[in-house]
Amino acid sequence: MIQTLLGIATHSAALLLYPGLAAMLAFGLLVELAWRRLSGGRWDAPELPRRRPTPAVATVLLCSVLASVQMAAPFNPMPGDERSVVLATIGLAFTAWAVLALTVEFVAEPGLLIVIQVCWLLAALGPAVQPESLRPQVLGNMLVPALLPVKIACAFLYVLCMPALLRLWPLAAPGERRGRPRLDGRVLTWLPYCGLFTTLFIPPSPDDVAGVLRFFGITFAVAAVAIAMGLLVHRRGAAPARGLYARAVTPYAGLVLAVVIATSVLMR
Amino acid sequence: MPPEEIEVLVFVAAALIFALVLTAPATPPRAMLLRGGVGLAGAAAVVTVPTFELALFVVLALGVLQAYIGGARSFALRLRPVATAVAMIAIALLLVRAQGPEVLDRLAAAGLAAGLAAAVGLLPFIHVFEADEDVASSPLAWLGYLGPVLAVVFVARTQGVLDGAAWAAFGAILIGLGVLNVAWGGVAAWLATDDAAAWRYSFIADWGLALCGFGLTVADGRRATLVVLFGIAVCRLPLYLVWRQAKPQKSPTDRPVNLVVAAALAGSAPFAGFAARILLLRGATQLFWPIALVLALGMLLWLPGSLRLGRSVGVPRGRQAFGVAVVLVLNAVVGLYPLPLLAAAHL
Amino acid sequence: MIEIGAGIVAWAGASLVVLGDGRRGLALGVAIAGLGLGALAWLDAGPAAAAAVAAGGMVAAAARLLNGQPGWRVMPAGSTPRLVLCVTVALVGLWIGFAVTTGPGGGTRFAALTLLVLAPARILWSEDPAALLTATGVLALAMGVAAAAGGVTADIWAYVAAGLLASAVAWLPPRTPRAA
Amino acid sequence: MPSFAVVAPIALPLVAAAVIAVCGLAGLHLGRWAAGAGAWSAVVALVAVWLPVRSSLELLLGSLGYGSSLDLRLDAVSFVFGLMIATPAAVLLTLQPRSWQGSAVALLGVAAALAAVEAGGVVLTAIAGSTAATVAVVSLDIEDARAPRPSWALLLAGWLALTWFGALLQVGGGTAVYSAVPVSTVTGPVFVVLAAAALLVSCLLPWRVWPSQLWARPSLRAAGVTVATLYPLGFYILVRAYELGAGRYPHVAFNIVLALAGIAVAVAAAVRAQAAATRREFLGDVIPGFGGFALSAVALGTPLSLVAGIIMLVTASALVACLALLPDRTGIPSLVTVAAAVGLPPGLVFGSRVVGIESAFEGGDFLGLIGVAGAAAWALWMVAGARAIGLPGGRGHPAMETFPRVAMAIAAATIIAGPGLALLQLGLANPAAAQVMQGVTLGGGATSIVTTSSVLPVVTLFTPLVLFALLVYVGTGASAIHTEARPAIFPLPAASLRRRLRAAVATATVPEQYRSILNFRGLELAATGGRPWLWITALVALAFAVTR
Repeated sequence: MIQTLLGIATHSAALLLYPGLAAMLAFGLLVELAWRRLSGGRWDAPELPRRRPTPAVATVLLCSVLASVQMAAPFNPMPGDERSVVLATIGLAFTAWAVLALTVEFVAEPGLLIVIQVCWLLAALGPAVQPESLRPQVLGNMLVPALLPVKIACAFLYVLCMPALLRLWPLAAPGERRGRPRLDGRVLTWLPYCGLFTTLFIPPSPDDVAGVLRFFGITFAVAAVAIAMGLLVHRRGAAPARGLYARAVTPYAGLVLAVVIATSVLMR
Repeated sequence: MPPEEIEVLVFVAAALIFALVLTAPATPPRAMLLRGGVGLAGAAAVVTVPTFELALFVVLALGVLQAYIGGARSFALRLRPVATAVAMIAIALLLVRAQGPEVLDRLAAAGLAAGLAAAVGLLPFIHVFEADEDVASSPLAWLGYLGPVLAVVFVARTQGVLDGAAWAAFGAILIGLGVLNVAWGGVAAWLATDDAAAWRYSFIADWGLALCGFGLTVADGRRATLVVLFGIAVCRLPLYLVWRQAKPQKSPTDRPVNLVVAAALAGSAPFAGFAARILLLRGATQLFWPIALVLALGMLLWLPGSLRLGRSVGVPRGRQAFGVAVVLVLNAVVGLYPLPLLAAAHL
Repeated sequence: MIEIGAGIVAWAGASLVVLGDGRRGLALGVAIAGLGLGALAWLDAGPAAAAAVAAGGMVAAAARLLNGQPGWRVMPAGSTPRLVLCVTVALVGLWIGFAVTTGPGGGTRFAALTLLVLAPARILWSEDPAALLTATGVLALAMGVAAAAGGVTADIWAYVAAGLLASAVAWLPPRTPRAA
Repeated sequence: MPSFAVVAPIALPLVAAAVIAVCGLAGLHLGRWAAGAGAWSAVVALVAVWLPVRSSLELLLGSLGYGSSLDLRLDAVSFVFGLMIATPAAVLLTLQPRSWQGSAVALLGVAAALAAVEAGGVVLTAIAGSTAATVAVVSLDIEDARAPRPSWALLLAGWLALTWFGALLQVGGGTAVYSAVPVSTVTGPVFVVLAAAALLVSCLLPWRVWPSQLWARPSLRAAGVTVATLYPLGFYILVRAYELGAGRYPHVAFNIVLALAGIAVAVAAAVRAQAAATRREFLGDVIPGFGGFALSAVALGTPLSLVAGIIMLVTASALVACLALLPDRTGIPSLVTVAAAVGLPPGLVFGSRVVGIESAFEGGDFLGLIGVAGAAAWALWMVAGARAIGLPGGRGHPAMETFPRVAMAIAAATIIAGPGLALLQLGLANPAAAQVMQGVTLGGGATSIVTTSSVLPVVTLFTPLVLFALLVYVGTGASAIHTEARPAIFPLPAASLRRRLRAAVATATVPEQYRSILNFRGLELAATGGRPWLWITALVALAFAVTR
């Protein structure tokens, strides 16, 4: 019983503080400000929601927190054998759609977005097919030469999908075009998306200060890459972005799937 | 007398009692009792006479008498099928008993199977049917009343006269005819223009299963046939008689009783038809599994026609309602627990 | 030789039933068939069987003389197919009865086969109740004799049943169809 | 516990049905409470008979006459499936008013379905299941003859296929009793018949069939009970198939094909759901979606996946009652129901689907790809669910048969009970999996679910998450949700094809030169005309056939 209560306390800490809610907010605000500065040329703080938070934001919060604690962040109070890449990916998958519950105006190109999300799921879960392990840190630590093609292919696909999933692309929904941009659920998803990439594709960092710096350094770098890609597609405009995701990313995802299957065949 | 034949005789006797007690037919009860009684006596004679030939004489006499009752069809039309059936069987018996090449036995098997089909009125020897004809003088008298007894007796006697190879050929022909009747009867009961024809085709479809059961030549086949014949005599025929009462209503009804009647006619669980289907599938699987596949597909053809026939019964009242309830309960009991029926027939 | 002759007589009688439409023709046909079959029954099962069959034929003939279309009407216009049928059936019957099948009783086999084909043929192609009932009587007599074909000694009851049935059906007055 | 007690869960609803029918005929309508009592008595009997012994209890009476004995058995599998069937039916019969005929027939259906899962052999299951199907069709037609109902032929096809499978076992192995069938009898070809039967019985097909069509009926009284009693039976057959094969299917290909079929069903349901015009249309595809995920999990063939599949089915059975009681109105009950249906964390649906996907990855070989496909299908459901929250309610149902508070309570319970996932696994699913998989059990106890590569700490992780969720959602307002007609995320891919096919079939005609051959009316006239030439030809054909 005591063990269970201790476990609940530990998991609560992970969920609410680190690498959960508090860490998510800190990381997310920094990255979000950077994104706004670079994309909109403003440093001013985004307008905070006036009314009570909507169920959509609450859902994003809940699911992001669940995904966040699955990361192989140093000093993560959640034991390593209790983490699961499936929990992380499914949790994050919810965050992309919560806002659709409010009105269709808040989601741009939902048909294309679902295709991209499926590609992202392949990128996040593909590396787990052959090793038959679901621990994120184990997948990150997997440096078997035969598995490297899968990891590299999936990592690249993951990065390609991030701008769309984080809505950094120029395809703005009608609701977003009106008025001053508000602080929305994206702030909460920067850390889970970027941190999950670091967890899945980079060997885990040790539980020390250097490890913390390494983990968050890489995670900020991933965010920077996502922002850079977002800026790139912004400059090119909506039509090329749509073309990129419809005609380039999707076929590439098919190629990644083929690589995953081929690797499984070769390593049987 | 073989217990199986006596049991089938009891089935048709039960059908006659049902007709007399629980329906109010157009024909006077006395005339019905006379005609039904003569038919029952003839069926009993077919069961009791010692030789196949004497059974044929009885059948021919019954055929002449039925043709003589009169009705919408001409005397010739009513006499032809029975005379043809009796002649085919007589020629077949002649060929079996004559010394000669083995092919004669096979031809005899074909003649016996064709004679059986012609006597009962099954495809391809189907009798001419007039919708408004009285049951006693219509082909239904052979399909639902005399047919079950004739079939059981003829097949039992045939087994006594044919040798191994010819008996196998006889079984194969019966299965072929059975599948033909299942398919044709099932589809025609669904698509027939008038309800009377649909009812006739539904009898033919049931007979298709019975022929398959006979043709399987394994114990489960005979068991299945017995249950199918029970269904024909104690379910389909009584419900057909109820429909003849309901005909004036003309409008199909969608009451629960209509669906339950449809389920009973379709051989859906828990009614006797489902037990028969289980036994048929068992027998077919023992013999040659693709037959079971064909039969299983054929068994699906019952539903559309049965729904139509169930609705055509209308909403029975008074004696008829009680009769329908008795029929349904009897069929449900036999469907769930057919062992006593089979044990009584030593099957 | 007697057996073959009796068989041919029976066939001739049945052929007359097939070819004739009048009451006299039909009566003569059933009588001849009865005599031929009676002779065969004598050879196969003794005098009692012969008497039963012959009597059946005679009674049927007598009954037929009382009703049906008047006159002989043997081979009326358009009866060529019937004639061809009779001849063909006879030839095929001879072939099966004496060549295909073996053993004693060839005449009986021939007679039974031909009559069991000709009588139903008459029933299938006729609408006249008198002709139908006469053909039914011939069919019954043939069935009785067929019981002894193949050298199997049939019990007397088959012959008795044949005679009774043949004589009984002949007395049935014709019925016309009516609505139920 | 006397072995005769296994009859109680079947007999009690039957007795209740008889009493209701007799009183009804006498003009006395006992009302919903009598029907509810009949159904709850079955639930209580199941629990009372199973809990004290928690091992297989069997009643073997004499032979029935078709190679099977009256063999009733209550084991872990019968118990869990019995609860799945009887509990939602009991809830619906207790709350929804219905005529005495409707109540009596519904109780007959419950009894027949319970007999199907308590039957000791395949043939007996087929008879009882087919009876349940017949009763369901009658029940639906009593309520509304013009409303959509299952195709009787489709239902019967499934049960006939199972009957044939039983016959194959009896002929090949001498018995069709689940616990006694020789493993060698269940060969690949024989298993194909079983799989086809299971898929047809529950209509696990990737297009719109009765499990979704029934929810479009004007009244959901008979529909709810029908789905509750019939839908689990196909899964029951697939679970029992492991017992027949000593813990596995004859070949791993069957696991893969059936798992893929499950994903196909889930994806097809999601594709329909994301294009739904009303929330009721969306909710109508929820149960088929659950069925797809459950089929995929049950078919994967590992103890973990089987446990996940059984928990998914248990949750689905709870949602059946919820969907039948939910009014087609916008509001918190609808919101909570949709959230529960799409598997919002940390609910039972979420937990069981996560375990199911994890078991696919740990199943080895390419099964991990099925896990990826499962995750993708789930993502589709997320889209459909989010869209459905703001859809118009639908045509609406009679107010007297809807109970929004009860529906919301059931839906909320499936979410809040997430931390109890391990307890469900320990108490219900694990014993059932052990029953059919040669005693293989999972560890983890009542606090966590242990998989091969990781541990899902359901109590310690989900409990704070539930508290956190309550805290967060209490502070939110639903006013921002716009109820509006929403376009489909993407058009139904099969819709145009189906339209084209229908048009092609409707315009199909027999070519002029063949009409004389395919003149069915003429064929019938020729066959029924009693023409001598036809008879002679048929006779010659038969003679020719036998001399070949």
